[in-house]
Amino acid sequence: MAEFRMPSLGADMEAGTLVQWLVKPGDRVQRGQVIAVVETQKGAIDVESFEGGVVEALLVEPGTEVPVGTTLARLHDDGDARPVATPVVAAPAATSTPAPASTATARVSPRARKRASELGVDVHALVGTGPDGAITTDDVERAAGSKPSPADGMRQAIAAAMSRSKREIPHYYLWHAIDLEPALQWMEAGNERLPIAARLLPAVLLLRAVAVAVKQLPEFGSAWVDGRAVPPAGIHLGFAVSLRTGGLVNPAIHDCERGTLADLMERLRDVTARARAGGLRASEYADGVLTVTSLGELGTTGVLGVIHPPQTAIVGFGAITPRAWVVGDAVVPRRVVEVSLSADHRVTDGVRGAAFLRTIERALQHPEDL
Amino acid sequence: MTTLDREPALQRLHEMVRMRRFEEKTAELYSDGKIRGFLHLYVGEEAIAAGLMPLLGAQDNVVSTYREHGHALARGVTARAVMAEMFGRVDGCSRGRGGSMHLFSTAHRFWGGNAIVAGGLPLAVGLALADAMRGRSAVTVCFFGDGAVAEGEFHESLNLAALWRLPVLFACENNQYAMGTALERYAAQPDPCRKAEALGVPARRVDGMDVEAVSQASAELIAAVREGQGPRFVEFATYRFRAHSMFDAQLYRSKDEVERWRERDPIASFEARLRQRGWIDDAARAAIDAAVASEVDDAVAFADASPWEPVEQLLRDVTTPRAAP
Amino acid sequence: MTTITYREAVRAALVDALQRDDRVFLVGEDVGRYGGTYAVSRGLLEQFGPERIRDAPLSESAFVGAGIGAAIGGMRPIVEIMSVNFSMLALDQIVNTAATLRHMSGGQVSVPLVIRMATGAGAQLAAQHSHSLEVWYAHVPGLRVVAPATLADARGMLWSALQDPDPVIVFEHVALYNDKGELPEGAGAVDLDRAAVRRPGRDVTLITYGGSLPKVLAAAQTLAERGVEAEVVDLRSLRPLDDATITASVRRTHRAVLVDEGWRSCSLAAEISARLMEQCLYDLEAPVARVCSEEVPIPYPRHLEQAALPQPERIVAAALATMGGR
Amino acid sequence: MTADTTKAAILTLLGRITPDSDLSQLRGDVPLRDELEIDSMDFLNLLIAVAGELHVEIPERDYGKVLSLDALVAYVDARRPRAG
Repeated sequence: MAEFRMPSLGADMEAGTLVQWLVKPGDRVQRGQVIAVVETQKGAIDVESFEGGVVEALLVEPGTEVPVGTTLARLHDDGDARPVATPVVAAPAATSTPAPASTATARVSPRARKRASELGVDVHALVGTGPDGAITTDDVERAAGSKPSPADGMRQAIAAAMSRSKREIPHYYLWHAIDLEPALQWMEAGNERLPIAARLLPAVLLLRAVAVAVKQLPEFGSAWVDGRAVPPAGIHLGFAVSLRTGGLVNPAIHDCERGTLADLMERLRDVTARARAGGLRASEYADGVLTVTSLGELGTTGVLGVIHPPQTAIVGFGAITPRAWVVGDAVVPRRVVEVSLSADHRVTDGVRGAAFLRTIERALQHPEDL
Repeated sequence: MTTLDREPALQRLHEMVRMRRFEEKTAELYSDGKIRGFLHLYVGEEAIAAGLMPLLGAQDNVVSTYREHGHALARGVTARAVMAEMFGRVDGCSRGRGGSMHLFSTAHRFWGGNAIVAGGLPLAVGLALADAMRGRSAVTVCFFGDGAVAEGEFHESLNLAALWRLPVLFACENNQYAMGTALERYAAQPDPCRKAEALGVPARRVDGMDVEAVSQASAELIAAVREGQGPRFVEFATYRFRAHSMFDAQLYRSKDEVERWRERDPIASFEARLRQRGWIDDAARAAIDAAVASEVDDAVAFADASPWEPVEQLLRDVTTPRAAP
Repeated sequence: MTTITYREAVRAALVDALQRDDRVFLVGEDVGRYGGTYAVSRGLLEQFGPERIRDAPLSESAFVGAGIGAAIGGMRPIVEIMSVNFSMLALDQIVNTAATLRHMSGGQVSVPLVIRMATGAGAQLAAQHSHSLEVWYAHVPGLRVVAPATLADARGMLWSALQDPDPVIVFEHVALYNDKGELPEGAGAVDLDRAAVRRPGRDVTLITYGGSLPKVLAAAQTLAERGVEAEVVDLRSLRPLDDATITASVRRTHRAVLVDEGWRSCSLAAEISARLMEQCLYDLEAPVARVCSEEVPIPYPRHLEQAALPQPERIVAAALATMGGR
Repeated sequence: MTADTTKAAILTLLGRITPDSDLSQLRGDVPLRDELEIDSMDFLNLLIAVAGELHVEIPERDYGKVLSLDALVAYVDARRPRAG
C-alpha cells in the first residue's frame, strides 16, 4: 500500500490546491510519472509519483486546497510506502523579559530607587538634586541621615574625613585643667534670677571662651586649602552633636564671639535640636573654622579630638568634675574641666597652642566679660 | 576526439547513474519534507562532473556553487555525508549546518558550495594565489553557472587571475538559464567565452552532454594550467532537465525544448555508445542500477538515523578556539 | 623612547610582520608603487618585492575574496581596503564568506585573514569618503573588530591580529595618522581583548574608541577644570566588547557618556547603552548619554562637517547633564 | 491628681525628648542620664517642659534631688498645684 501525498514544493509552502488528476483508479503508474497538477503561488506544478503501482483511490477532489502532507491518493502493490515521521524542530524558547518593576511617578534614578528601598526612605517626600530634578542616591542618603536608624552614608562620610585627617594632618596635642568654680557659681547665680527657659548651660560659657581665644589667635581658625593656611572669614565654631541613633554631626554656630550668652544659648539649643531632627541645611555643615567637642557629664576626664579637614584645630572638653584644688596654701574642692587642643603642626606650634589654652582659661576666670 | 578506455568509461557511466539516482531521491525526500530549504538538482549535467573530476589530484582545489551535489559526489564526498548534510544532521559533511548549498570537505579540498552567485570565484583565485606563492603545482577548478558571468566578481576574478597568471580553471556550466531567465535575455553578449578572452583568459566551448568530450577537453586544460600557463576558461554547454529548484513552475521554457535536450541525455547517449562498443550489456547495466540503488538507500537510512546537533553547540565554531592565554 | 607618528607605527608593524613570517603578504589598491593612499606602506615594495607587496586592481570583492582564499590556502594575508567607504563592495565576501566559513563548514576551516581599513571623517571628503561604519562589521559573529587609537596600539595590534586564526578587521581613523608621540624602544604586540582606562576618574565614565579618543580626553580635561573627574575608557576592541571593564567603570561612577562617530541609530553607542541598561541599571544615577554624529550624510563644507561630528563641547555638556544639580 | 498621673505626664514629656527609646522598660531608681543617654541640654529641656506643663520649676541646686525617674516624680508630685 503506498500513499501519494501533497508534496512540499518550497521552503515556505504550507498548502496546495489539487487542480487536476492525470490518472484514475485502476491506472498503472510508473515511478516518476506525473499523476497530478497542483496550484501554488508560483503557478501550476506537475507532481510526479515517487512510487509505482496501481491507483486504488483518489481521496481529494480537484479544486480543494489541502495542507502539505495530506494523502491525496492510495496506490497498492509495488511495495509499502514507509511512513516517515517528520522531525519536530524545537521552537526556540521565547526569552521572557522581566516585567518592569512598577514605576512610581517620581523621577528617581535606578540607583536611588534601590537605595531608598534599602533604607526605607519614601522617595516621594524628597526634593531631587539630580538631572531635571531627579532624586539621586545622595538625596536618599541625606534624608535617611535624619532617620533614627544610623545612615550608612553618614558613617562612610565620617570615616572618609577622619582617615583623611589622620593621613594628611600632623596633629600635636596639648591639654590643661581649668578651675570652673568661679564661672559656674556666677552662672548659677544668674540662672536663679532667670526663668527656666532662659537658663544657661556650662557649654555656652566654654563655647564663648573658645571664641574669645580664636579672636585673639585667629590662626587656630584657619583652614588648610591647596597647601596653605587660609584665615577664618568669621568665628563660626563647629559644635559636635552626637545623634541618639549613632553618628555625629558638627554643624557650625555662626559668630560665637558676638551677642549675649543668652543669644548664644538660644543658637546652641536651636542647632542641637535641628541636628537631631535631621533638619540641618547642607551649608550649615560646611563653614565651621574650628570644632569644639564635649562629651558632657557622661564623658571622660578629657578628650583628644581628630581635626575635621579643612580645619586645622579642634578643642575638646572633658566632664566637669569636682577635684581637690590648691588655692593659696589650702586644698579645697573645686569643679574642674580638662580642656584639650589638637592642632595642625603645618600651621601652628606648641607654644602658640599653649597660649591658646591659657587664653580660654583666662576668659573663664572672668565670666562676666564673656 | 580520443575516447576513454573500457574501464574508465564504465566508471564514468556508473558515476553519472549514481548522481542521477541520488538527485532523484533528494527530490522525493524534499516532497516528504525530510529535506528543507532550497534544492538545486544536477539532473542532466552529470557528464561535466563525471568527465572532469576524476582528472584532479588530491592536492587540487574544487570550489562549487549551490548546484553542487554532483560535484561533491564525484570529488569523493560520500553519499552518506552529503545526504546527512541535506537532512541537517550532525553527521553531514558540514555537521548539518550548511545544507544542500554549503557542502564542505577539507579532506577533499572541496571548499564548499556557495549560495551567492559568483561568490566562489574570488575564493578560487585566492586558493590559486596561495598555491602559486608556495610553489605548489596544484590546480584550482571553479564551477559556476552561466548566470555568474553577469556578476562583477566574474570580471574582477578573471582579470586578477590573468594579471597574476594563477593556476585556475574557470568551469562554466552553461545550462542556458539563469534561474528563470534565458541567456539571451540577460546577456547583451551571450557568448561567455568572448568575455573571458577579453579579460585575458584563454577560453573554449565544449559539449557538456558528452562525458568523453568533457573528459578530453578537461585533461588538456588542466595540464596547461598545471604547467603554469595561467588561468583557462571552459564553457560546458549543458541543460538541466528539472526545474531550477523545487519551487519553480518552469513558466520560462517549453516542454518540447526540455524534450529536445532530453534526447541528448548524457547517461542514455553514453550508454548507447558503450553498447555499440560491446562494453556493456543489460546485466552489467542492471548491476550498476542495483549498486547505485543500495548506495542511495543506505545513505538515506544513515542520514535518517543520524542525530540532530544539540542546541547547546549552537555557538560552537563561530570562532576558532585558541590555546588558553 | 622614539618619537614616531601613528602612520609610522603602522608601517613598523607591517615591516615587523613581513620580516618575521614569510606567509605574510600585503595586497591592496596602490599599496606598492604608490606607497599607500595614506603613505603607510611607502618603501615596502622596494624592501619586500612585488610578490609580497601586491598592487591590486580596483576590484574590492575580488582581492578581498582572494585574500580569504589565500588565507584558507595557508597564507597570512593583510588586505588593505583603502577605506571603509569602499569596503561595501567587498561586504559580501567579508560577511558571507570570511565570517561564515568556519561555522557553516562545521568547524573544518578557519580564515586567518587581517583586513585594514581607514575610517572616519574630518578631512572634508564629503559624504561618500567620510563614513564611520565600524558597527556594520562589529555586528557580525565570526569577525573580530579592533580600533587602535594610540601609537602603542597602532604598533602592537597588527601582529596579534595576524596570530588570530579568525578574520580580524583593523580600523585606522584618518585623523590619527598624523598623531605624533613617544613609543618605547621594544614596543611590540598588544592584547586585543581588553578596553583600557586612559584617564581615571570618579564622577562620570566617558566611553569611546578610535578617532574620537583625543576629543574625549580634551573634554575630560575641561570637566576636570570644573571639578568633575571624568574616567575615559578606550574600547580598543569593538567586537567582542569588553563588558567587564566598561561595567566596572560605570559601577564606580554611576554615569556614562558614550562617544561614537557613527550615526546614532543602531550605532555601537546604542549597543553599549543597551548592555549598560542590562548590566548596570541599579548603578545608574542618570540615563546613559550618547554623543554621535548627526544623522546626515557628512557634508563637504568644514563648518558643517564639524557641526555634524561629535565635539568636546557636546561631550562636556552631556557629561554635566548626567551630573544634574551637583 | 495622683503620683501615677504625674508619672504618666513626665513619661510623655520624656518621650518627646528621646522619641526612639522604649520608656516602658525604664527603671525608676537609676539616674535618667545613664539610663537614657541624655545630655545636659536634653535634661534642661525636660525640666523646662515640666515647668511649662506641670508648673513646677526646679532650681539648679535641686538638680541632685531629681536625678532618677522616681525621684523626679516624687519631687514634682509633691509640689504640683492641686486642682480646686
